[in-house]
Amino acid sequence: MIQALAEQGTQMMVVLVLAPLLTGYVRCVKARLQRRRGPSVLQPYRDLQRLLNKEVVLPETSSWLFRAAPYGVFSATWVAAALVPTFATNLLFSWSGDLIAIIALLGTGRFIQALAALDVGTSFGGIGSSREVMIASLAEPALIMLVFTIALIAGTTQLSDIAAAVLSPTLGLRVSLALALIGFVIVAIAENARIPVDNPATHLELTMVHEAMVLEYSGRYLAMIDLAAALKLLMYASLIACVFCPWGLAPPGSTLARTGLGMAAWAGKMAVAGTALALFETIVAKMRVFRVPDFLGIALMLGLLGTLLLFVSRSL
Amino acid sequence: MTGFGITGAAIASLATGGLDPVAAVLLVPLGASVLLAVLPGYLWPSRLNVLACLVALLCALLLLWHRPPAGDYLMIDDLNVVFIVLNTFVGFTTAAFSASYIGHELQTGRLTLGLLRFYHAMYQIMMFGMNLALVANNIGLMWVAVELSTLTTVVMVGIYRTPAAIEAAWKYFILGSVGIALALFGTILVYLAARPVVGESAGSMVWTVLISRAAGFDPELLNVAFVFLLLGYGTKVGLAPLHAWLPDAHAEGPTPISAVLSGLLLNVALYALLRFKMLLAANPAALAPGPLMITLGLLSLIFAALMLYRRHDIKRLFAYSSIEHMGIIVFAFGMAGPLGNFAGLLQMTMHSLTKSAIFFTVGHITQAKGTQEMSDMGGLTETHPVLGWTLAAGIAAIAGLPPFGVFTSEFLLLSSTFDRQPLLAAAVVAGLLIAFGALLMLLTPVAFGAPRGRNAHVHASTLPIFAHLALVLTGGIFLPPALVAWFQHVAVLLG
Amino acid sequence: MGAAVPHDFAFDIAHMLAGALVLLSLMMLYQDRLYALINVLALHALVLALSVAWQAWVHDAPHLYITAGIALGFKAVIIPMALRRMVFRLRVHREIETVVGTGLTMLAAIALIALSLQVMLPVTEGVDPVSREDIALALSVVLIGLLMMVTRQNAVSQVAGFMSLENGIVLAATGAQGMPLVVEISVAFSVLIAFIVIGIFLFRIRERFDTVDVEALDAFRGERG
Amino acid sequence: MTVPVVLGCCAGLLLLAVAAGPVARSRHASPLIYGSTGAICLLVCIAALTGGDDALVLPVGLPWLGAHFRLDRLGAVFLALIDLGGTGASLYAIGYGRHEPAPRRVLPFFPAFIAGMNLVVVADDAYTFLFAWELMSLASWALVMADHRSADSQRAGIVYLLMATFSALTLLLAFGLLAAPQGGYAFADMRAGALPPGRAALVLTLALIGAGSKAGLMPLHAWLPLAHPAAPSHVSALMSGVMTKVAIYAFIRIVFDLLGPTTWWWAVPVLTAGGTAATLGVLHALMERDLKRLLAYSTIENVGIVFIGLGLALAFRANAMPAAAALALTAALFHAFNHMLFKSVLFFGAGSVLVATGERNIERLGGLTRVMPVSAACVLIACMAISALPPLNGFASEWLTFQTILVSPALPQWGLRLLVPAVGTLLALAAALAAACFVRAYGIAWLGRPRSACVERARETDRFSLAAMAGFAALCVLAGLFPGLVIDALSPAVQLLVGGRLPSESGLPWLSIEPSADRNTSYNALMVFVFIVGAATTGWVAVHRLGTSAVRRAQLWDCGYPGLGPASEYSAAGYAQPIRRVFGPLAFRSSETVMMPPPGDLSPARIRKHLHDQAWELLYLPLCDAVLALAELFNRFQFLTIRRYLSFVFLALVGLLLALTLWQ
Repeated sequence: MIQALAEQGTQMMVVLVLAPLLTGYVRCVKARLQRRRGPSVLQPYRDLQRLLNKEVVLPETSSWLFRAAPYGVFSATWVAAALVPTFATNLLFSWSGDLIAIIALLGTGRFIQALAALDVGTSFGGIGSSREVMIASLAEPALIMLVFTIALIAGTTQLSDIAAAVLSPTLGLRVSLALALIGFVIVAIAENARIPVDNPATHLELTMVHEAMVLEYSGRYLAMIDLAAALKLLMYASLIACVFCPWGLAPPGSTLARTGLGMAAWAGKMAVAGTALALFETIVAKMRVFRVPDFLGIALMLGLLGTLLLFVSRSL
Repeated sequence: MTGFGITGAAIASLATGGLDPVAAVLLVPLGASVLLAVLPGYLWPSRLNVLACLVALLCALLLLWHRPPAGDYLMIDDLNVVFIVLNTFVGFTTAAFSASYIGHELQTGRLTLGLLRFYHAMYQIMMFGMNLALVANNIGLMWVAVELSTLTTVVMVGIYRTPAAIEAAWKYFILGSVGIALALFGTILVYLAARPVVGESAGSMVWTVLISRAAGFDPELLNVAFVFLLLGYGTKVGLAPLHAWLPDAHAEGPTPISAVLSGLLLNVALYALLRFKMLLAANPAALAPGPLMITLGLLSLIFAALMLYRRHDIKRLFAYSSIEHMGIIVFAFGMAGPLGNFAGLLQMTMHSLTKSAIFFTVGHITQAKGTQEMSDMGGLTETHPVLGWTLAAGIAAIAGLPPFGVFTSEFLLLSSTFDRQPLLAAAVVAGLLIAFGALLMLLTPVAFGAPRGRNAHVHASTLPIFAHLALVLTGGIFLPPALVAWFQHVAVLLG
Repeated sequence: MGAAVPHDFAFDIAHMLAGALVLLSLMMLYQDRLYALINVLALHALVLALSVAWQAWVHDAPHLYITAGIALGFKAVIIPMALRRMVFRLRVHREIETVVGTGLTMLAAIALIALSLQVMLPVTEGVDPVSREDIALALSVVLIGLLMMVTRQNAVSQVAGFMSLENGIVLAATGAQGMPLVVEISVAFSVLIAFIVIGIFLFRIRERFDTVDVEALDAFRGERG
Repeated sequence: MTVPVVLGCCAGLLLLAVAAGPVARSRHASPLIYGSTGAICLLVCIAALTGGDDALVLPVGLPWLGAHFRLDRLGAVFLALIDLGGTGASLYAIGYGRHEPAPRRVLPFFPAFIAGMNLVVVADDAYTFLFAWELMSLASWALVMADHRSADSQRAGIVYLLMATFSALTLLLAFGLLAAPQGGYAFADMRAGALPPGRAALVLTLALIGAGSKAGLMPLHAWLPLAHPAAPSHVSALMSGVMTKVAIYAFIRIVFDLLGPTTWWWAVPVLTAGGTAATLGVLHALMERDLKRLLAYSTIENVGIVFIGLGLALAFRANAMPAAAALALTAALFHAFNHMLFKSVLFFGAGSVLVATGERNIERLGGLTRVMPVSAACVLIACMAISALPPLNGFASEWLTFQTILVSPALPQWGLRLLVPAVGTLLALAAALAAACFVRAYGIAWLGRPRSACVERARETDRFSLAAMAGFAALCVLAGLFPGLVIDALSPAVQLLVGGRLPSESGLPWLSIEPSADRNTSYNALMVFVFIVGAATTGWVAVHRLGTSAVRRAQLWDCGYPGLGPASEYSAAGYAQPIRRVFGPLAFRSSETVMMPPPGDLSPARIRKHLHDQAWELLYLPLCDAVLALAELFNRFQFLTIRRYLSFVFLALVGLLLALTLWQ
């Protein structure tokens, strides 16, 4: 019991602490790919530190919701991240939410964020918020479709069991899983406001989505939001890892060494994911906002296709 | 001569069986008409008119308990006992309504005192004619009575002497006469069919005799007869395409007469038709009149429903709605079966109560607004709350919405029809919806919205209206067992 | 009295009279002058009176004499006179405008006669031959009368049509032997016709039934909008 | 003993309605009437929850039948739902009713409306059922006509009453089929009798049309967005939150209870209708600017979600999979209950806004959170609940629906196996769009800067209204945190209808819910909530420990353009534009035209968007045109000459004689 609690606690802390690292790592790799030296991997931590020590400049038009929102976004994202098995399965509280619940939790975060963007009553907040909900309204069905595919294979939406099912020898290599993987990646890119859907580094009003929502934030609030974004990225990475390559996940109640092994495996996967993301972002260009639906439509199609193929293979 | 014969019979029965309520129901209006023809002034004649109708009603109510045996000329049975009571009742309430209505007409000078005498006398004669048609035990006599009521109503429709009124009366008169003639031909054929069985005697046109021996009649001859009767009496019922007289007669006559026309006269004609339908039902070999009645009924329903949309004149609107309901009723009897016939009878009762109540309301509204054009009325629920809301209630009732009685009959009709003839039921539903849509579209601005037109104060005699609506309401919630028993018995006889 | 007449002879006479009625109806259709029409109408009523009287004589039903009398006095004399006066007074011009050509109406009338025979004869095997004939021919008279009312655009000729229709019905009523209330019915009908004629006088209905005063009517019929 | 109590209460309500007419003028009438209505509703609610099954026959109604009343578990569930909603609405109205311009047009009909809905649920024969059904429609129609001078209300009233009659007649036909020719109108007889498959399918269709048009399924929804907003807000809450549920009850009663065994393909139309309504409804809501119309459209969406659940239940029931069927039905009922809660709060909020600002167009609102903080908080909770966000109740029910969809691969029929995932996608789409819709609604109306002067005048609403809103918002939270309790409360009804039930949830550790025993998928709202609160506090504490907590109020930065007026705020139309671009062409055949001034011309460029309500344009308008054209055609018969009319008689006679001769 104590150990389980400890595992859960460590997992939560670990994701929280390591989230900025992944972001920093991605930036660093990108810089290298662009033949720049770029900031150090630890730069995000320094940014957080700086933001925390700055005073908050609060628009006088803002209401209580504006101030509460960052904590809401942060906590929702963090809980979602905490429910994803990173280095160990069957964590103590893993049953308190399945894949759908995790998606919905991220939805909660997005909801609050979009509201906060409207709260101050600027045109930029409006732009970002409306684009955000448009993207989400397409990403969510796609995600559900993918979840459906996976659930068909694993027979459940509980992540630990999905991991176990994918690991089980009975399940051979499946086309639909590959399709689901691609779909998942597309959705993850869209949800994390990465290129080509959005550019985390731009402040061009025509292009920005996520950044436009948080323009008015400063100081510790901005810190919370950035941390939440980083958490989200890490969460998606580990979600994909846990669903599509769950190797090395430590079973419940395993020894410290086994847990350590799990940690190492997870760190490896994250590194691979980060590198892949950086590579992808360097080779593709940002697309126009109204091309995004087509991009996400691909994910939806992939989900449906996966389901159909699965039915076919089942019926054989 | 006819009247003579009947009077004789009545007197004879008076001599034999003490005060025979049946005879009284006929004699009271006759006597009253004579009195009213000579009595001058407004106040007393109108009161006498009401009183006479009240007495007739009381006599009719006596029939509910003590039912005299059927004679050669008159009879009371489960079918007509209800309608005679209904007839006298609506006659009474209409008289009460007309008392206040006519008063207003005198003030506005649309009627003179001389015309008033004529009006009251004719009113009583009309009541006499309709009562006679209902209690007649002789198909020839019934025919004469129906013609009598036609003639009286014709002159009353034309009483305003406006070109429109005269034209309406004329149209009514001509079409009615032709219809009557056809009905008579049918009656003769029925006699021909009966003669070989019953033999040449005075009894060979007596209804009770006919129905008891009907099984032996020549079926083909009965069929031909029924065609003539359907068209003849159907003209008076107002079935499309024989309906043409009805809307104008309703629109141009005094409103009490519109109420009587819709509430009673159509019923009387329909009653005559039912009598002959019973004959056919009693004769196994005769072809079922169902298809004919269903066709005419549906035709009238749909036709009237569509005609509603383009109306400007509120009275003509409700006249068409009467055609629509007659269509439903005839359809119901055409569908037959215990439920269908029961529904038809109930619809007849409820419709006459509701429609006359509506015409009472409309009468007062037109007097308050000084016009019959719906475009000049509006926001009645604000300016005349009582009239406005009673109109709304009346529309709900006539449209067959609960808690009113029409709902019961339409419920029975549709649910029993759809099981046998889905398409026909669907057609009826379509007709009902079309009609209801028209009523809503045209009357919502009349009852609601911003007030329009002039708002004269009017002494509305609301008691008759409320009495009718209350009865219709009870009909929707609780039907007295005796009534149900009679209707069920008649429904069986109707086949 | 009477009643000693051999049956077939009685039948022949009745048959002849009824046939004559139908013939007269056809002649009415054929007329194109109002006065001539009225004459034929009177003749029609006369023949009716004869046939009713004959029925009364044959079946020794005295009350039918009343009906015959009415037919003779009222329909064969009074009404035609009234109509003549009307034509004179109202200055109805003497032609009869027809809706459908005379020839066509004649054909239609023939067809109607055929129809009525076709309808009636098969269904009346049960009844005795006289009534059978009478009823069938009466129906054709009725139908022709109705046809006349619909194809003539002239008040007088429409009255004539209605009267011939009504004659047909009386013929049927008397033909159906032993039918009670025949007298009452014929009385009632006479009242009806009287009403019509009076009405025409009263309301000065010149050309057609449906115009009392055309200009006045458009106002009230104006639910076109 | 329950049914007599309920009937007594209904009688009481009707008496109130009668009494309300005369006294409505007086100042104390409205609190009195609403107060007693609320009390009676509460009483019925308690009776429904505590009482047992029981039946009663009164000697009224159809003569040889009598009026049958019966309360079973299903009825009890809906009775509780109705009267809970009724209580809330009455409580709200105690305060809201003061602002009523014409109380005489509202007070008498409000209790009658509630009485009608209650009677529908306890009715046990077709006549009584339809009687109560029409009573409900009529009373609500009168309430829609409350503001009778406005042309919109009149139009709404006409369309509404017509559609209501249509649905009643359709149900009447359905009952006509169910009652055998000898007229067994009592529900007991209908249950006993078995129908041939063809007729059963016909009954299903009729029930779907009849109940669906009342519940607002597309394309029979046309009356709903007109009528619900036209009524006073507490009535809108009742119509949207409760009356649609009565329609759903009617569908369940007929299809699941009276109709007997089901065939698998019956699920197809229900699922399709549900999916369409869910998606199109929320898309319409997204395009809407009128706050109450927006809510009405979102009602259509939620009804669609409920019908998806019902369709799934039918599918599983037909394949004898009671556990899955129970899951689906539970999800549907649960969502119906939730929708009653949050939709009521939302309409209450809309009403408060209307009272405070006199404005329903969200383009002219904004910044209400500062002037009406409590209402703002309640409405925010409701918005999050209706957007299906954990840990609130909306998510709990939609989560159950998704779980049902995940069971669907077990279905044997290919058609269903392929249809259900598609419907699932539609459901997810609807959920995401709902979130977008309510971000827009709340963000534009309540947040940001005031867009018009009407907001400055605004004040917080009275305490009764606040109590009603806060109470229901709290219920939203509770039902979200302890879904197990609700599910267990629904189980008897589910058991009754599909012969299976969910495993008892109250036994599970930490009150988590687990839809099916074999697949250990679970969701624990309470735990998630605790986690979120914990995380938030941790974050807050940590931040204030590690960094400063200094705050400086300053002007908007606005990307370097401060001092722009509220006109520069994002408008509701602009907010919906991206989604309109994506879904509009399909859903509304929408198009945009931009009018650019020529170079050098300083006049502003204009953009005009064209949206088409396809239901109107493809179904209703053609119908109306056809009827009117026919009317025009027939109207000629009014103006013929007597001779022509006579010729009709003549032709009819000849025709019939010919027919007769040919016949014989």
